Amino acid sequence: MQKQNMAEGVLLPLFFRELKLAWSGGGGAALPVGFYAGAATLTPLALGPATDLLQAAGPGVLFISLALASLLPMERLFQADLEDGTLDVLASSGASMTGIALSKTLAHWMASGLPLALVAPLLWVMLQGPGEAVLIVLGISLLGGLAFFFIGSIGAALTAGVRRGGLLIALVALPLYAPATIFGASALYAAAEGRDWTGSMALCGACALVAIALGPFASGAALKTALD
Amino acid sequence: MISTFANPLKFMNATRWVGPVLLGLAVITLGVGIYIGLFIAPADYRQGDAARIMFIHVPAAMMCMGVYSFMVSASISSLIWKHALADIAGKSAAPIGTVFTAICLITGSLWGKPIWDTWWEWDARLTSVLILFFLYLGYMAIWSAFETQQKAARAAAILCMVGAVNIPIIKWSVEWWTTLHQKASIRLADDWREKLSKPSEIIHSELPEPFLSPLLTVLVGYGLLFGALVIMNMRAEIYARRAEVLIQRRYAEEDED
Amino acid sequence: MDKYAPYVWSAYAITVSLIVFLTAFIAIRMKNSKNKLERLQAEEDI
Amino acid sequence: MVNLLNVSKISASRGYRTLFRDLSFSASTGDILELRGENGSGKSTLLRILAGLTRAESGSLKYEIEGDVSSLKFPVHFLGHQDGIKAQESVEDQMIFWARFFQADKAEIRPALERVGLWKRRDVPGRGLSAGQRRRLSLARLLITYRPIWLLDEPLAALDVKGQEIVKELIAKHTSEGGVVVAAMHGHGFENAKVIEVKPFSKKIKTIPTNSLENA
Repeated sequence: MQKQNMAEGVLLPLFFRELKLAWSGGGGAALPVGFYAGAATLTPLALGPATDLLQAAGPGVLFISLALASLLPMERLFQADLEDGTLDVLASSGASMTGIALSKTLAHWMASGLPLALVAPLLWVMLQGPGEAVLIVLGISLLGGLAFFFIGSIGAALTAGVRRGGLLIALVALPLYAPATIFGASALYAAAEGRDWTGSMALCGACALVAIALGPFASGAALKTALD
Repeated sequence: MISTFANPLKFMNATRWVGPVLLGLAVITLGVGIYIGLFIAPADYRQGDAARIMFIHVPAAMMCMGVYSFMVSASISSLIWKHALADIAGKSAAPIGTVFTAICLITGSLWGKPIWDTWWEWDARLTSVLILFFLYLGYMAIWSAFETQQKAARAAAILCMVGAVNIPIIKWSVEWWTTLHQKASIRLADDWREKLSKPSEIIHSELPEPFLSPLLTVLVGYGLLFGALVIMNMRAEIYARRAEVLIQRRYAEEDED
Repeated sequence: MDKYAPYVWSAYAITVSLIVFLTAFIAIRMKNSKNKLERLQAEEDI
Repeated sequence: MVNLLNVSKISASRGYRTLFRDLSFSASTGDILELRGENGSGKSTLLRILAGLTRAESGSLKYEIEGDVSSLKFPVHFLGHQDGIKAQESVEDQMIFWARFFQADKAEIRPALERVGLWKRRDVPGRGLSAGQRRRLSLARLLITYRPIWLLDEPLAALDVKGQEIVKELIAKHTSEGGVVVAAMHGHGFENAKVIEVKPFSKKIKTIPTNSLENA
């Protein structure tokens, strides 16, 4: 057998399987998207339909709902594989735990994080956001979603061995969501008010990159603990 | 687990008297600091007596960062060097750090009311301390989430280090956030805000002399208090774990007979 | 003390009481787990 | 005889209970090792240590493998209590995934499934399989790529007589080809197996090491 590169040879099949499972299992992306749309729709009911009020609160509510919607699929991210023994086989094959965490989290982001970002512009317009900023909103929601998923995955890995770890993931992850929320929401507001949004978006992108770099490394270590 | 608890024996013997002694010293120092702060130190010419809250607020802010870095070093030695006592130290320090953070937030808000006329001022430092408060809660929640202490120790250590990496990012982003939403209205205590912006500056007597001594005394008092309480908490934790060993052996006994 | 006295007093009072509660909590925890251990060890020798 | 597996002075604990201490053994090509001990004595933990999943408290573990087994550095197949079967994926899809993951040739799937008698059920999803069938499917995973050391936790459990026959034949074939099988057994074992007793560390030993937690 020729020596295949470990990463591409091992992690790609895992990525595609995770993608298929995440998409098919339990309504796939519909759940987080349903929650996200629901949260955004409640806002006008709470604040009243006045346009200027919605424009003031809209971007903030949108980004916070994105953060909370990203937390939803976290509990089953690693717990499912830990419980049915798949993680034992993956780990005992010698593949790197960081690699496993990276491909699983990325697959779950594509299965449910990506649809969230695709729905964001729709909700943006619904909350009286300016139409021309729609593409920017998509970009910011993609980056923000990535940051939320990869930081959330650390919480998911830490609580994989714990019964009903869902709430614990939120408590662990939310303080770490602060930077991404600050930069993402300010980019949205800049887009809404026609100001220069590139700076904030770049910082939000930076948060995403830090999360992608730090997340799988910490999740891998946490999974080793859960397997022990 | 036998070998990895090699040094609790040394720790328990060494610290038999250290806890109470440190506690006594802490009580005295804090008493003196508070007395000076309340009665001896002159009132601030602009803030009046409200400035006295600073003597307990600023040291508390320093302590909650100090205790967190203590926990980070405990996590590192627990995870990387497998030092047995380290995870006990981390777990024991967390509640003390949480109380200091709570003191900092409460006194900050009580000080804000007379000066900034609101119970909660979204000031960059106060907001960072608030986020740090949630990091403490998450750390303690992780400890209580696991049945076996070994798993809890490693998970908590990982979370603590992830938190440590994120604290500077959070601090910077919150600072950036406050400049973004800088309110136009002037504040009565503006010059105080700038003075207090960097705790380290205060140590180099940026403040006039009479204000420095109570603040430093209280800080030393808090430090001694932390030393005493973390040692006492660690002893409590070791007693609890030794009891757990005996209990678990009881399960084993049942199986055998 | 001038008009801000209530804030100052409550700040110091809360700080001191939090510290007292924390110290008491830890001291009691230490005593309880020590007693529990001694009880278990006593039963162990029988 | 080259030693594929060398274990020296391994000790492990579960929570604070010490499971076993200073266990040493080695296995060379063609050996079957049988871990025997009551429930909770640490058989499964020992297997997980050999699989690199659990960290032993002390002691050392060495694998000596010549030649290139596969690009993955761990020359081990692990079959734990749970079977690692996904409920919503069909038998064949799961095997396709494992073939890709272990970088094995897809042509191996059919013979492997036939060998464990599941080829006719290849389109049945995981939830449609009985416990015995699920066990046999996870066994098929071991057949699609060659790994010298098999670590099997209760390989005969949940299997009907036919299933147990298949397992015994597979193990015999694997060891005859120079592989090693380490199995945690509950009841009856294999004929020519080397038995390793996993006795729980009993506290009856009076001299508890001074540095231990007991008298800290």
